Amino acid sequence: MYGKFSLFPEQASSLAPHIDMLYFALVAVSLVFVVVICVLIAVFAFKYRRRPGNEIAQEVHEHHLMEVGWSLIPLFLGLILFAWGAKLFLQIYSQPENPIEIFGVGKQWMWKFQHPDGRREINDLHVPTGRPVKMTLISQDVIHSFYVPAFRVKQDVVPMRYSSTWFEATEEGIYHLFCAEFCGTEHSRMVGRVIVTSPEAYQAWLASPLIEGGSPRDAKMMNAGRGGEAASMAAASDPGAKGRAVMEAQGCVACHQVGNTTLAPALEGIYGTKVELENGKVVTVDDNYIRESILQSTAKIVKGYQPVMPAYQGLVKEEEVKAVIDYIKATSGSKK
Amino acid sequence: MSSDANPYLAHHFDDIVQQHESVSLGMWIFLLTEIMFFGGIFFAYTIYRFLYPDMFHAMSHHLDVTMGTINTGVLLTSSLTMALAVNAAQRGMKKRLVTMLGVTCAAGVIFLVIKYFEYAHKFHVGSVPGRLWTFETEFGNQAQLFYSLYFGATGLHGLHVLIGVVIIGVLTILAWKDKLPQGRAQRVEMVGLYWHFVDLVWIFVFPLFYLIGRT
Amino acid sequence: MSTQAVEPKNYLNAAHTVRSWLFTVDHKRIAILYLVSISFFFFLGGAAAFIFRLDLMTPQGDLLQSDTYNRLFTMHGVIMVFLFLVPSIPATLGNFLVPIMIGARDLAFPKINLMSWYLYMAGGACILWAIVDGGVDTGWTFYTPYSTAFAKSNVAITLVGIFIAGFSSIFTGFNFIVTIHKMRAPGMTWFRLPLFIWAHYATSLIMVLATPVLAVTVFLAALERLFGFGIFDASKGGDPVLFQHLFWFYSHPAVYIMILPSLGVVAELISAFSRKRLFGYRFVAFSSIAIAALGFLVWGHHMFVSTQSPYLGIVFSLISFLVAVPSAIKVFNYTATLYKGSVSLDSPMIYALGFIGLFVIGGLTGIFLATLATDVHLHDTYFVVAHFHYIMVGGALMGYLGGLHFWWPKITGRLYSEFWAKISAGLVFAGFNFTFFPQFIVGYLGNPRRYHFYPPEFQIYHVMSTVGSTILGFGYIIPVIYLLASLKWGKKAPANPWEAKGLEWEIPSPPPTENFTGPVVVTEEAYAYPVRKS
Amino acid sequence: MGLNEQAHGQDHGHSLKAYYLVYLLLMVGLAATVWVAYIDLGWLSTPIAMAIATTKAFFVVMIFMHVKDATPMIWVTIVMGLVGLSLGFIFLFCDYAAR
Ligand code: HEA
Ligand code: HEA
Ligand code: HEC
Ligand code: CUA
Ligand SMILES: [Cu+2]
Repeated sequence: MYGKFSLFPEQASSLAPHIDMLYFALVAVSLVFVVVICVLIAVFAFKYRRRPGNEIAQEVHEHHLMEVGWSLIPLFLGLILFAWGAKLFLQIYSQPENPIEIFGVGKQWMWKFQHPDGRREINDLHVPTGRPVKMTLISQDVIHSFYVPAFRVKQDVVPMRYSSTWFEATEEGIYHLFCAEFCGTEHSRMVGRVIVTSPEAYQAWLASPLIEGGSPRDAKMMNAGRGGEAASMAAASDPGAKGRAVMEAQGCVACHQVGNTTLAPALEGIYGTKVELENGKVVTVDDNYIRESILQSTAKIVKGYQPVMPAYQGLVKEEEVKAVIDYIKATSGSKK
Repeated sequence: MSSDANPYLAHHFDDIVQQHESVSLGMWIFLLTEIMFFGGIFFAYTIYRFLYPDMFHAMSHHLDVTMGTINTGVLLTSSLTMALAVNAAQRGMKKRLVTMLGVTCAAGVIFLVIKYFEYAHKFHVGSVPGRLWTFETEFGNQAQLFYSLYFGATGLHGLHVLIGVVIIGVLTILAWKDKLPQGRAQRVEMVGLYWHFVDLVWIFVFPLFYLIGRT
Repeated sequence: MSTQAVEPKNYLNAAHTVRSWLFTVDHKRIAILYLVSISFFFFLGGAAAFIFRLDLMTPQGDLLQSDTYNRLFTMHGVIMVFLFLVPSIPATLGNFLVPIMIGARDLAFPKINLMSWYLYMAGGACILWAIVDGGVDTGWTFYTPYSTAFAKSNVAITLVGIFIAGFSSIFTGFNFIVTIHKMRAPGMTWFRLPLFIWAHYATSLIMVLATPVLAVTVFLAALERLFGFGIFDASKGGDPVLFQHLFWFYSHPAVYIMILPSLGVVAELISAFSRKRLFGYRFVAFSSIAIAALGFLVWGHHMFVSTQSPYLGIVFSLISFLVAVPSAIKVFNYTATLYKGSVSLDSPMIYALGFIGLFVIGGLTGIFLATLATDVHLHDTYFVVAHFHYIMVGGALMGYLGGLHFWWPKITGRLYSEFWAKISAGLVFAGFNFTFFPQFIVGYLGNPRRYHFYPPEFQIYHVMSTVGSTILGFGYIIPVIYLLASLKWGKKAPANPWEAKGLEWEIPSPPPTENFTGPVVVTEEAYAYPVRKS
Repeated sequence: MGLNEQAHGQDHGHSLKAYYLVYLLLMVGLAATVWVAYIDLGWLSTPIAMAIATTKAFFVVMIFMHVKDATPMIWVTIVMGLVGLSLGFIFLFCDYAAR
């Protein structure tokens, strides 16, 4: 666990044993090649060392078959390893079943996480065992990278679109959370802890008062980083309420009126549906589309409307955007 | 090595054919690097146009088609005169060489002057990306992407024109002073290749920036 | 100096003024200019590494501030890649040997060759200036938007330096291509060329095709940094990941710019010290071209977790595996050359054999990274650092040192102390493994790279690494001493001290200014060593 | 010197007419590009514009730049450039299209 000397990192996710297996296979293949080549070099260098009677090399015939043969071996082995790696990779990029969705924002130099019920924490991430956790990640400034070695997952966190990854913790414990992409002065301080507990303990933690689970310093930063009044009004129980509050605070409702689509299209219920755009293309409404519609509102114009919506880039916080998305999702009633 | 006597033969070549072929292959490889150089910008262009087609169409309207068209005509004409200059050099026709080089150089200057007015207009209305940006469109900051690419592409191209103008200017003077005899025709030919390449880039820049979404 | 009088004219004693060096168009002298300058930058970059390695002795990094640490590794990476390893073999050994090996009097464009050195120095000066003026802290990869919008250091001037140095590399490349195509002596057919030439030909192709893309990329990044243009700026709808694409479009092929010449050198060394034609000549020759070509198709393997499309990631991974095949062909043929040879373990050969071992380890760990699922875990950890040091230091640099020792008598006309050469080769080999092997382990444990602070449980590996790098440092300083000493006290080198084959060994050491005194006609295959029937 | 020089210069002597023809074609092409831009061709307009531009480029390269009579090596060089370019376009486009 945390802080022990070891040669291999602990395996704490459902994925870790698979990755390690592949890793050991790679080690084995490499060892074979390294040993064979080094032994051959040593043997040849000794056996055919220059000495009286061996001043001149012996004649050797080249066989093309030999060349083909030793090209095919690495090709063949390589293809196996490639396929193995690609299969696991697709698994990493697949959508997990019924995950807990946690939202994370990376900024110089901290991690902020928000649990589905609105519970937030900084640099600590509580997750339960036995259930997939889907991380939706965004950066507020430069590129960061969400990295938990014990889970063998890493995902870059970029500023212009959501990226996501998932894991299913298997072992309770406390693990390192690193920022793996260089992001400036305190890059190596952009670290945290992943605290894996039993599902019951996780529920208990969710229900506990805010300060607990993080240091007082964290709590202060949390308040500082909070997205204005709108956010603080959010009730923990209703996932859409905070988003609705944001929309009122930001004045979105002036145009996006419930039940009135003359000024602007309805937002309620659109998640997961297909929207036709002014330029004839059809897009599916997902997290990235909604985020882009808010921040770069003119990138994609809905058919039948004018591009009058202001771009909110720099005006709303990532947490608030996420809240609006949650609101739209909640009103769409789908479990996406 | 009968050609040792050739005054234009550099010391390390065996004969003039070898020298000629080396120089022209060298020039082409240089142009190859230029292709990749401009390629980088066109890569970025493709991606952003794919991502933001509407914005590209709308922003293209703010470029001046008249000036762009005139400039294209100017460059195409200069390409012709350059080709004629190369021909004149190869045939040792001094007067014609000087005229053609002079016209080419002048065309380059005209191109730059027109470009200057286009740029000046952009500065005036504030459609220069970055700190000077004050351009109000419904696309907000996103429009800066288009102009960044526009200034990146036309700026680099303009720089190439400028370099070309200087080189051709020098050639004109050399030719005028009888320093470009037939035996040195390859110099003109190589500069010609460069100039045609600059023209080629513009042939693509023009429709891709000025002429999209005009309907 | 009574020897001076009897010494025959050669390129070194042809003239002695500073002017005669700074305005020389002789490819051999330009090679020397490059040799001196890249050595300077190597030690500068090495010194930076040594300082931050000392700092890494403790998890809390007690020696440096984080900002200083970041500046040091950036300076280390930028200098080592752009000012040392990319020009290393091509601009020194290549510059010196390419014309000689093909029987030409000079490169096709001697003045452009000189200009390339000046561009290199100008680029180097910009980068030095950036360092002296406070440094850069973006890493050698300059990822946006950190580099363009957030870094508070000298990014722009460094980018300008790289832009300029890039052109020096382009000019070297295109000079080589034209030279190899057009200036071969009569009888020097393509398949009589030494493999060193093939390797340089492949390298040059990469230089001319890939470097311009780097140039335009850093140009755009500099515009963004200086004037706030918005091509990679997310707040303007730009995509920072596009920068990574364009950067790696150059920088992956660039790693083959670094390794191919070294592979070429090693081919020469193995053949010379086995007194035997290189096994599978044609396969080795074409594998260079294959590596260069495939090298253009794999850049996305640096971006598996960057939000690049996973499907494209799979394509890039597959092609990365294909690159292993031509690399394997080389390694196997080199090894097979020893078989039934007459192997002599002189110091260049020790470097060459060390090269094979370390290159194989470096290459195979590259395979770990090209494997998608493992790269998700290993990306941006010390495992990557270990991978590329194995290839770049254990591989490319070893090959360079081997080549330098091999051709030193030809270049300077002096013999160095074989005893000290063997000692230092041993030190380099031992120190190197000591430094970088632990990094594989700490990398798999999850220590991210570019980390000033790290969790205490990783300390033991970092201490080993620092100790190793001290040994390694000595291994690099000793050659400087005995090589320089050889200039004054070394024995005169005969024309062919190793009894090797190749045009360069048929002319005096050091060679005369125009290399050959009469016309050259080649009648032999490459590596035409005598053989006895077994 | 004379001999080689002459051999080199000869085939260019007759090509003046070709130059003027190409120039005419370029100008027609320019007019066509602008004209086409103002008629509504839907998604086809960019491909058509590019086709015209490519045709123009083709003639500049072949006639003005004398590639028609160039050595194979120069052809190879040009093809290499085109291949290099396409690599960038293809891979980059695939990334953004498949995200
Ligand atoms: C000289 C420099 C050099 C060379 C030659 C290579 C060669 C290779 N590299 Fe490396 N690489 C770097 C320098 C180099 N690399 C650098 C500097 C970085 C980090 C950049 C940064 O982020 O700062 C890097 C990073 C890097 C990454 C990204 C890691 C990450 O950031 O996540 C990857 C991923 O695929 C990779 C793969 C490879 C592969 C597959 C090869 C192949 O070419 C290797 C082929 C050779 C062999 C395979 C060995 C011989 C073959 C055999 C003995 C046969 C047996 C083989 C099989 C069974 C397959 N490299
Ligand atoms: C050719 C390329 C090259 C070479 C030769 C080296 C050589 C070395 N490198 Fe480097 N390295 C890189 C290329 C190279 N490196 C790159 C590209 C990076 C990535 C940077 C980035 O992340 O952006 C990197 C990063 C890197 C890191 C990771 C830093 C981090 O991520 O936090 C480390 C850590 O140990 C390291 C160590 C070393 C060591 C110990 C050497 C040793 O081999 C050095 C030994 C040499 C000496 C010890 C010098 C001896 C001389 C003196 C001490 C005297 C000084 C005298 C004068 C100046 C006159 N390197
Ligand atoms: C000035 C009026 C106006 C304001 C204020 C406004 N919008 Fe809009 N919005 C529009 C119009 C008009 C459209 C349709 C055209 C388009 O796609 O840009 C739209 C489209 C959208 C869409 C895409 C809807 C779809 O059906 O695809 C989203 C999501 C959205 N707005 C969210 C918001 C949020 C969140 C806010 C506040 C932070 C907001 N809007 C403020 C006018 C407005
Ligand atoms: Cu955030 Cu590194
Ligand atoms: Cu790579």
